[in-house]
Amino acid sequence: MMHRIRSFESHCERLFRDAKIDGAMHLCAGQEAVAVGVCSVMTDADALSFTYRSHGWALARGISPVSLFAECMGRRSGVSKGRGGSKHIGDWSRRILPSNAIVAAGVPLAAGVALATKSLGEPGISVVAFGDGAVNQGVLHETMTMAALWQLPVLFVCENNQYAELTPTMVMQPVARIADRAAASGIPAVRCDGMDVEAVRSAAREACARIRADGGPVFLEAETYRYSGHMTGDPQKYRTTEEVDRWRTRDAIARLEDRLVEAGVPHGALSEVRESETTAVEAAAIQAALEETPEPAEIWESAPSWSRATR
Amino acid sequence: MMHRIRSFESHCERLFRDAKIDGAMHLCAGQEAVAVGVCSVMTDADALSFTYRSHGWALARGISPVSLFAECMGRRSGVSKGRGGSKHIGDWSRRILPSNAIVAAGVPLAAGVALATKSLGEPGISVVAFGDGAVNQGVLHETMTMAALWQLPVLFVCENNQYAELTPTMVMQPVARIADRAAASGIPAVRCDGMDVEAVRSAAREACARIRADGGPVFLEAETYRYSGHMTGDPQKYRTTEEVDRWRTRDAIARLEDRLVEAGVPHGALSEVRESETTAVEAAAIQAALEETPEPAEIWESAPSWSRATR
Amino acid sequence: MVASHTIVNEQLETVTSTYAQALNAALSQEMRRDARVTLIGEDIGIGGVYTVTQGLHDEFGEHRVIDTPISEAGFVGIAAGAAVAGLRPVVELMFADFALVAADQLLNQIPKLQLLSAGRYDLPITIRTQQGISGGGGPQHSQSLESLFAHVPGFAVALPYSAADAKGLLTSAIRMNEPTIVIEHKALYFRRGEVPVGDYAVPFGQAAVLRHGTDVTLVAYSQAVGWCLQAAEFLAERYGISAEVIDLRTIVPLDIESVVTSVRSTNAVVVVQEAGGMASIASEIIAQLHEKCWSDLLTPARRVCGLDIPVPYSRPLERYWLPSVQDVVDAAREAVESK
Amino acid sequence: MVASHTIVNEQLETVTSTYAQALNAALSQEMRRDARVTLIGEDIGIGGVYTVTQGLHDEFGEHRVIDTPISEAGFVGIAAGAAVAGLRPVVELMFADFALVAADQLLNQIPKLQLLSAGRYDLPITIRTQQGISGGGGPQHSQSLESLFAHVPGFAVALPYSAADAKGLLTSAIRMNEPTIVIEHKALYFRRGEVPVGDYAVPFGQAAVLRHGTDVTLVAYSQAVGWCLQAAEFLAERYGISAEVIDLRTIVPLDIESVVTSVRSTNAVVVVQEAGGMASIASEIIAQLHEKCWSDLLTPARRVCGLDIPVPYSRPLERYWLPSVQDVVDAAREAVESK
Ligand SMILES: Cc1ncc(C[n+]2csc(CCOP(=O)(O)OP(=O)(O)O)c2C)c(N)n1
Ligand SMILES: Cc1ncc(C[n+]2csc(CCOP(=O)(O)OP(=O)(O)O)c2C)c(N)n1
Ligand SMILES: [Mg+2]
Ligand SMILES: [Mg+2]
Repeated sequence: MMHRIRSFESHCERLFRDAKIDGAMHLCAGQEAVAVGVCSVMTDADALSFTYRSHGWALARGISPVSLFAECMGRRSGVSKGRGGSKHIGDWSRRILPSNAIVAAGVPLAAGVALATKSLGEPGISVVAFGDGAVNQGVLHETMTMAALWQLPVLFVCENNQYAELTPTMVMQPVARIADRAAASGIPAVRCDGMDVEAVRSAAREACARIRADGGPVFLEAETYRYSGHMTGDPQKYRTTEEVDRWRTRDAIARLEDRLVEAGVPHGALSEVRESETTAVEAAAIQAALEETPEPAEIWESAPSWSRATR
Repeated sequence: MMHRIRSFESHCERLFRDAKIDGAMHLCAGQEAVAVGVCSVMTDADALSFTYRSHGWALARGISPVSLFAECMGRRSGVSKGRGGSKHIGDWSRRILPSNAIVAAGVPLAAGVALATKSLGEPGISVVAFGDGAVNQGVLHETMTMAALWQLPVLFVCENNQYAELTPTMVMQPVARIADRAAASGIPAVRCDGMDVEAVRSAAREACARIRADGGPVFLEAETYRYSGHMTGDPQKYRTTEEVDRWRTRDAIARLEDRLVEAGVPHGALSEVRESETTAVEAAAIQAALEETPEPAEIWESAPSWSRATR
Repeated sequence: MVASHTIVNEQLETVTSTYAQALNAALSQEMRRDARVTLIGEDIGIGGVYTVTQGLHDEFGEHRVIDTPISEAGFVGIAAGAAVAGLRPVVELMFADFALVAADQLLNQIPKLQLLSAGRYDLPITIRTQQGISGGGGPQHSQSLESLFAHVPGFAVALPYSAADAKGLLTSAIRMNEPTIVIEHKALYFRRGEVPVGDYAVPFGQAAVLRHGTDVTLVAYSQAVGWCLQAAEFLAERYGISAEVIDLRTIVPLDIESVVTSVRSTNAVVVVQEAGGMASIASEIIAQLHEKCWSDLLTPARRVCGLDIPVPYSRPLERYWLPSVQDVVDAAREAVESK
Repeated sequence: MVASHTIVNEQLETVTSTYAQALNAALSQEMRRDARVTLIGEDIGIGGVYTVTQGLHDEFGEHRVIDTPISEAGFVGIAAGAAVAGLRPVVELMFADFALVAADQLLNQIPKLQLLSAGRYDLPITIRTQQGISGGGGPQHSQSLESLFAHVPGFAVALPYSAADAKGLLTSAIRMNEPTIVIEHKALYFRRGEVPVGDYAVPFGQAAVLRHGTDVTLVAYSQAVGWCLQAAEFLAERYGISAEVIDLRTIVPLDIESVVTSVRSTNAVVVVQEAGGMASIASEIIAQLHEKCWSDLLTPARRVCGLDIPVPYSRPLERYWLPSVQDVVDAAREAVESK
């Protein structure tokens, strides 16, 4: 799965360069372990919400590469019928809310799903991923307060990828550890190595178990790193290539492969996985490019019935 | 001063009943020690911002009872020329920002004054008072973060009067002590007995000294109680008269008087103060009622030059 | 205040109740009818500042009547998420002014959530709030903000004037599967009217002709309807001018056809609203009539609006800020005389 | 894109530069001129997402170019407080859509702060933001929100089209003692034009006639001006229709007189805006012309606007959402032909 994401992202870069994908695209290469680790402990009843940096979470939660590519290319067969693009990936049939392009705004939405779940006596928790930069947005603080007061089953996942857009995370944090800020809402917090899929998985497993048992929220901070720029086209003047290379030595995919090899998995099996994912992603990109774009008149489909169809 | 406020508030209740004062009025009887204690350690260079529960702070910071009454009655000679009324008391000649009727919205404004003060190399700190309910508003969290990051000279004063409107404070707090929430922004926090003017004064003195020395913000929580309803007309179904009476036994004015008597101040001197304040407030109310209301055309005075003077 | 002229189906049994009671009846009936209807807001458990939610906490408990902290952005967002996942939340924003604290959720999120769903979910969220001037509220508790919700597309927007419509429109709003906002008026809460008992839904997008007339059409919604009815009375008695009064009831959808029909016969129109005129619903109505009644209007459409400056506190200023019945009368006379 | 027709005083020395560079020049000049001018916003130290603040952090340091956390409500409020206390803050909101996160400060606070000051302080705060569609932004990064700032009174609102106006209007905004908002357009940042060097201020409230014509008036602001200029070119070449093009430049104050003057001679008008039409500036302009040009208009004023639904991502849908040059041409022809 991490391969699938990595390979998806490198394809996206290419497609964007070729102007097959519009708007701004926010890639997550480097951060794969967080989405994959967390999703690996989620059940079908659980809901998920994430941000414009959407591809990793979308794939990890089972959206197919072809419908994701199709969405990024604005095709009718895209997972949101081309309405949202890369920034707005959702699929409610999998209990995935449309991802949000307003920093932190998806957090209350996810908590609302948890409220409904709880109210309706349904099983399932809500997982909401957001960045380190989102922690300074007031609405996150408000939502954490209500999640704690109402004991909502929410896993708050902070992907601390060291930067909020062009600004280093810690320049904008008044305390040494983001996870410590959860105490202000009385929410238990844990941290994990977001460059290690097993570490994420075990932290998430424990957190989810706690939520399912007690009902109340847990905050999980995963330390990770994005290898690409904030978005396509970012000249990355705010960091050195040495820094990026240093983080690459902790690469989650490489580490997992090393561990698997140590555990006796043959090299061949690993490269087979890698190749099959790459091939599948390639095929998906090609297929998506063949899909149709929507007709202009379809614009009214997703509009409320009363919308006036005139300028 | 506490007498002045107490007497002002009881006058207000009367005037409101007599329909001399419009809109909703939020009285602070019971909470006098907080405003008086804090203001007693402020210098002329310091700025102040508070809320719709404005009278105590306004009087404690030197606004005259007559111009405050006049404002509440919508007179031209009111401290804001009748534009704001009881909820919006300010006087920039004393570095008092207009008080705010949107919960917590005055907090960033006050921090902004601190930013300007610091940027311009002027002396002075900003003091901002808000209620316990305001602590759940995201913008407070945002402002505290920036005040910490930028080391702004701000004293955050949380008047915890046990209720946010009709809701008991602690029902809406996810942690046992409000002051503990400041740690999420790395801001040092202290608590004090807001029913004891000397306790408030000494806590505020220490906090201000620290701000003046280090430059950075401090959070002060004062535990207090309002004797009146949230606003004029509140039937107070959410609490018992026994509860109010219990808090009245801790009355700040009575306690100060007891202490003064113990310290040898003659009873007569105390009742003289009390009477003279009561008389002065009474006279102020009478005078304010005689002042003129603005003429309709004056509405354009406070509007930007480009405002169109037509409907 | 003149008597309510709302035309309620003669067959329906009615009861005299206040606007607030009518809203309360809509809420309690809908909550009984559908267990997913859940109220969310500040101080609503104890009945709300304007008593609209009185008794509901006792009847339905704290899981159906959820008191929130003072965190408008947060709880509006939570309600929206809950609507996606199967609740039918009715959110109370105590004052419309506070909607601005939650504007990101109200204007960036809720209106876009269905577009982004690719049709996979309904979004049955209703926002209830109240606005306008009732005396001394000052600039942060007196605003009329309906035009914002009309300009940014996404909400169906109702502004009931009569107690019956308060009940009927709120009922419809709660039953709709798209985001709705019902903007009440603080000066109307304790006004009485005849309200149908039992199930009563007024569809969105249908204006009501509250008074028939032949010389000029007065168009309004919310509290301004009252001014128009008073003005019509006065115009008839004093000047022998016959004014037709139209209560739009909802501004999204906007039943411009009913207005056009009326203007076709009166050939003159005055649009009345409490909000300032600039880039508002009144501007929109006139812009539409300009085109649709090009040859029917024998004199320019007039508008009577609040001033385009913040609402001051002091009574004489506030009164001057507000449009008055006299302003409506003057505009109508001018229109009729210049036909 | 047609060449810029902005009429810049012939005497001024000019330089060819982009809209973004012109804004940058205004900022740096004003910062040199007045030490109280202070920039506040996200990622502005490194130059801003659209390069408008490039080089300013190096020249003026971190106390004049203040990078903020992602806390729009907080830092807009802080800037407003700083404006009361003597700074002249220029706030960058990276996208106009994010203004909604700070709407309480922008619409409840800043516009009311002077009313409440009883004249005791100025409020020299400038908000800079950018809006509109430039391809694939999706529903939360493509909105045009100027009508909100026009409807809720308090800000002077500029939407420059030409690079010269970008410099001149931003300069004026910074020098004004009341709240101003300069709404840039993301599709214009890298468009070039002739920009006066040195001190250059364009007053608010003065529209510019960018092209003279006799058959129909095209009124617009921001990027829509470009569509009008292209349409005018096309109308002339293809249909022999002579269109006058007016760039309003600011919508508050609104220079309706210039439009009226033009319509008095053309007798036909098309109002063009990227935002959806409902309760918008376009509605306002038409409502005002309806009255002020009652006997001058020989055919109804037309409007060409965005659609009243959220902006979808997919290119064909987005393109359909946007008004096009062809739409302007069609509306103008229709107007001229039905005179
Ligand atoms: C309310 C709001 N403010 C600003 C932005 C612009 N913006 C987009 S992403 C981003 C940085 C977010 O950083 P972080 O939360 O760390 O997430 P990351 O991009 O690192 O995944 C910013 C400032 C936005 N989209 N929404
Ligand atoms: C944003 C906003 N939400 C709600 C209100 C309505 N309201 C006015 S006062 C108040 C309670 C505030 O409680 P607290 O902060 O404890 O201050 P107190 O009134 O106790 O002094 C509420 C909810 C408001 N004015 N602004
Ligand atoms: Mg980040
Ligand atoms: Mg309180």
